[in-house]
Amino acid sequence: MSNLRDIKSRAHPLWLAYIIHRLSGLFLALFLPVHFWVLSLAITEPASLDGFLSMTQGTQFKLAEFGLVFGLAVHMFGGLRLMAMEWLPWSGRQKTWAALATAISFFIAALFLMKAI
Amino acid sequence: MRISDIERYDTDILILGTGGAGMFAALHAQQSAPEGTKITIAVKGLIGKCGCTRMVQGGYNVALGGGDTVERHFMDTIQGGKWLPNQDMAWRLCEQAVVRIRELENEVGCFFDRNVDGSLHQKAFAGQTADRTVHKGDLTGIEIINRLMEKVLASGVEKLQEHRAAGLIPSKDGSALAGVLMIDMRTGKFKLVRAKTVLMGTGGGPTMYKYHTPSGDKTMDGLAMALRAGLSLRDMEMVQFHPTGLLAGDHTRMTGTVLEEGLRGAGGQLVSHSGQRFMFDYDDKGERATRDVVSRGIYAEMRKNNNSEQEGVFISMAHLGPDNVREKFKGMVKRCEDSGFDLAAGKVEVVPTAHYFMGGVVVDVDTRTAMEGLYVAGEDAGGAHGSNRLGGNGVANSTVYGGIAGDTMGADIRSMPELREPDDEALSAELERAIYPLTKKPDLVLPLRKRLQELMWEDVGVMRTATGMRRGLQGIADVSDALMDTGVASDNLAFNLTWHDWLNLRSLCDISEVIAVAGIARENSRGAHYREDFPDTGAMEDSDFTVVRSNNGKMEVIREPVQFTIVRPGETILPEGEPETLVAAQ
Amino acid sequence: MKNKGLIAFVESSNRLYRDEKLNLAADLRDMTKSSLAVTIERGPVDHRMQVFDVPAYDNQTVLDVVSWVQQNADPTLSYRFACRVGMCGSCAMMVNGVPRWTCRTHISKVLDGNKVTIGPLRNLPIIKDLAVDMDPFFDKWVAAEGVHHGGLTRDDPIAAIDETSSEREEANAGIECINCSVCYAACDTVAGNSNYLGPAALQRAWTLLNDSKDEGYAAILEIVSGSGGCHNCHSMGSCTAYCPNELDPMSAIAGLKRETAKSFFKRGR
Amino acid sequence: MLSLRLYMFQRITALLMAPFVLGHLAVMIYAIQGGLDTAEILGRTQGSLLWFLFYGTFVVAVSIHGAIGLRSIAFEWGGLKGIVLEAFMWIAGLGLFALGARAVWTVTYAQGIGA
Ligand SMILES: Cc1cc2nc3c(=O)[nH]c(=O)nc-3n(C[C@H](O)[C@H](O)[C@H](O)COP(=O)(O)OP(=O)(O)OC[C@H]3O[C@@H](n4cnc5c(N)ncnc54)[C@H](O)[C@@H]3O)c2cc1C
Ligand code: HEM
Ligand code: SF4
Ligand code: F3S
Ligand code: FES
Repeated sequence: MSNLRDIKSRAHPLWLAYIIHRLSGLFLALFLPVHFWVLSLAITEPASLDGFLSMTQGTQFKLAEFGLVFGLAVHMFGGLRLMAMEWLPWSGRQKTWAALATAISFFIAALFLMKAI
Repeated sequence: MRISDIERYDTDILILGTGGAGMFAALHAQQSAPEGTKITIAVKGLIGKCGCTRMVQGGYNVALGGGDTVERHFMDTIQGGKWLPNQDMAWRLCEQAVVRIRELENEVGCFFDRNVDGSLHQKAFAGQTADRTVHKGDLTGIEIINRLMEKVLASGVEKLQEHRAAGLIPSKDGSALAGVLMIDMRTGKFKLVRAKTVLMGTGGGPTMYKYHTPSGDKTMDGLAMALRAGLSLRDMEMVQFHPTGLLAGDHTRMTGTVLEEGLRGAGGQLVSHSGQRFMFDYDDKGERATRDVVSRGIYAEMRKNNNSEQEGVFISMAHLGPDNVREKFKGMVKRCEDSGFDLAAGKVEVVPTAHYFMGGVVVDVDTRTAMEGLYVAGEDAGGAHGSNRLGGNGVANSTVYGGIAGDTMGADIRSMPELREPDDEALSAELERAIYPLTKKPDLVLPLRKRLQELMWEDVGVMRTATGMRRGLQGIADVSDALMDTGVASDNLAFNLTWHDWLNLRSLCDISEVIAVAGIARENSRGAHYREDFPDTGAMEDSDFTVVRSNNGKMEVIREPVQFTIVRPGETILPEGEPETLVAAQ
Repeated sequence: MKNKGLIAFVESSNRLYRDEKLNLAADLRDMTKSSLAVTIERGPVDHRMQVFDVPAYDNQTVLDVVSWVQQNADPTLSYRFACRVGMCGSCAMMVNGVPRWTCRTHISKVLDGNKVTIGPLRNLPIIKDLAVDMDPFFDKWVAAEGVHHGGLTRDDPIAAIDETSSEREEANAGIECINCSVCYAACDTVAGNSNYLGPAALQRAWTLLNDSKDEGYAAILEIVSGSGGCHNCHSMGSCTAYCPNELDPMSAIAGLKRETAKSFFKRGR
Repeated sequence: MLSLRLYMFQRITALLMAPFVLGHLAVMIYAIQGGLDTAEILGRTQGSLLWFLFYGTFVVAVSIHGAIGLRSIAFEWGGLKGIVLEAFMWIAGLGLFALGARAVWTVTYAQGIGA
């Protein structure tokens, strides 16, 4: 409890970028097996995949998918940002990178959501 | 608590303190001692993170050519010390500094600022006749001590951190030093560390003054221990005041800390409370006069202003352009800002502040003392600076003589096959002394320290008189008595700072008395010691220095004539036709 | 210049201590403009939070507040300091959950109303109360080859070095580290990974890697590529964000990552 | 407890995945218009060597990348150490790979052969 408060008091933009990247990575790693499993249904039980996919038309699943794509985008741009920071000669613009990465991923996710609806 | 409860710890070489002196002693002892010698470094704080060497700002004096010579450095040191220095020590200091600076750069790994051509950059402190001071920005000490600290940590010497040396314990027959009684501050337990040789590098530190610059761990413990062990202390009246210490009230530890010399060098002005510049009333060089002169100027000005709300004077930089000041003195501006002052655009209240202690244990040029097995180097040792230390000679002194001590101990230890048996009586006396406050009714220690600091500042400070110092002596005795009635709760001695505050104050009282006694004995004004009742310097050819010894708790002062072994007053060792100064006039 | 106020203060605090009150009584509070509610974490045995009422002053640092408590209210309170001006790096503590040098932190900067919470530095073993054991920090400093590897001796001339060269500038960037451990306490990677050498030690390694006088290139690269090395760093940047000297260990570590990545391709891992 | 080698693998696979992720996202955005169904997915991918290589490499990369990433988290947040930690990484990696490979096989060649 007091730990959480301490974390909050120490948080800063780069740290947020780090925690978002980590949580999105974790989320992806946990989601991927599910995703793979669903795909495999495509052959073994096509009907249930269809059933599953039609279920995904619900708004809840829309939101979940939004989350997934958002996560993937966030994680990817976060990761690219990180590698740029580490490997490209230092520019001191790390915060801009972080902000940019989040902005672009938001953009992609929003695009996805708009198209989907 | 009995002496049988004291934990025992044996080593061959023991080093007290991790300033320039202690660290160099450890490294050199390792190089010079026979294979298998156990070397232990014990310190009141953490290795390298306490003491004043780390706080060195300006830099390190060393003659490295370009017109400058060891002879010139030597002459400046003697003249700066007003002919009181031990000339052989001063010579060795100047000569060895040349080697030590190469050692620092090449072996220890320090990096000092460079000229455009890649050679070492050197500048001139007040009182020098050549650009001589090697530096790393204005954080020279951090560079020196960090690099030394790494070397020592990696060297495999044994560490006793947060161990306080509490007393020197002679051998049974009294002929030599057997070891040092220490307190493991983290646990509060006692430890007797026996060693064949002990270097004392605890760094003096005149922190018995209301305003002082040294780090908080320095409280004259070493000199107080030496005094009790019967050793002679010289030049004990010589306390250097830095003119510009921050004045921020007596409830903050920031008060007294140094605002750097360079501020005045760059054109900073000192103004009184009425807004008047005053330094030209005291000296032609104005704010750029030497430390002692400016300190006295400020002190005199403060005395004129009888307002207890407004004690100090102000240093004002704004006329040089705030942005310019901000850029040139970034660290200083930030430090002032952190404590709520605007150095760049406003003005900051300052006072003279006790900075360095020229006095110390009488040693020979190899750091040996009158007591076999005990060696002293750095600020604890007297002699090299005489009545006044040149800016930049302090760290040169501690690193040069620390190294010499290490070499000497490493050599001497070959003829010392055995550890010595401690004198139990002395041991139990030192133990008693250290646990004394635990037997008394607990009370606050701080008010007593403040009282001592106040009276030392008033009566044994920047300007002195016989009456003042006598009053001071009485005051010291009163504080001392009150301290003996003040106890410290004994229920938890682990990391008990209050107990150590008590012990610190004990050392400070003891040495304060010596300062006053020596000050009364010197009836002239030399360097840092200024007698309003004897403003004359006295004849240089008849120079003598004070030596104080404790005889069963009674102070004995004698005066010994300075031996002019290398140069006599009025003469010089510089070749004929050498210009008086190589520093371009500002 | 005798200070009557001081003596009065001293006497009153003497009396208060005899009353053995932790929460200082009203008469002391009346003497000052206001007071601070200071919560201090005590430990490690009998771990607890303790609240002290401390008089507020104009120029007061966090260290002054802690000192006041020890000197006036609870003589057993343990903490560490030495230089009191931001040079020695021994006074760092957690202030409201943030690691800071306390001697250079004005209390007004951290007050929340009149409250502040002070604890021992994170990620290091607590000795007592606010004093931590800094040995692990320094052990890692040395383990990271944070020590000069010299080829020259005291008999050699001092090397001529161009201060404006890019390597020297890179080396200079981290040289003013005071080893205060603030970055070490700020870093969550250190918190979760006791092997990790940490930002300060790695920054020192990077400095040496760029120091033309240092001959430890291979040894440094080896150790920073190892299991506690620079690759553990997630560039969370707390080190850089909280370093009181405005140093940038994160970039130094990034430098190490670049250098090791290059060597990975060059030497085929 | 990342050493240089794991670090490099993690970064190289990450770089490799970047174009795949972009490609995958593009396809998703395109495909999701008008809803998803099995036939549509399969129709696009079945028997296609290109898609097999695309998703196959993706899966290999993601297994390595994800396993190393999970290892860091398990170590720093979960306190796993030593062999347990190594085992965890391998299980995560192989698990990801097995599931991924099956899915890729399913949507590309398995159907073609089976039909
Ligand atoms: C703010 C400041 C700026 C300075 N600037 C300069 C400068 O620019 N140039 C220059 O030449 N000089 C300068 N000096 C002076 C210089 O710092 C000293 O002359 C020199 O560093 C002293 O070195 P030392 O090794 O004798 O003592 P220190 O470096 O002070 O070390 C003393 C050591 O002994 C330890 N110790 C103390 N008591 C005990 C005990 N009872 N038991 C165990 N250990 C103990 C301390 O903790 C410390 O580790 C400056 C001093 C100060 C305070
Ligand atoms: C193009 C796509 C991706 C890029 C560029 C990328 C990049 C990165 C990078 C650079 C790291 C190292 C972070 C660090 O050391 O702090 C990382 C960590 C991680 N990645 Fe990815 N990644 C991508 C896709 C994925 C995918 C699809 C997964 C799902 C399995 C994933 C899971 C993880 C995990 C779990 C971590 C560990 C997070 C951490 O240590 O904080 N990544 N990623
Ligand atoms: S890098 Fe900064 S925060 Fe870290 S130890 Fe050095 S000075 Fe302190
Ligand atoms: S906070 Fe820690 S994770 Fe890296 S960038 Fe600094 S070392
Ligand atoms: S006391 Fe030295 S840095 Fe704070």
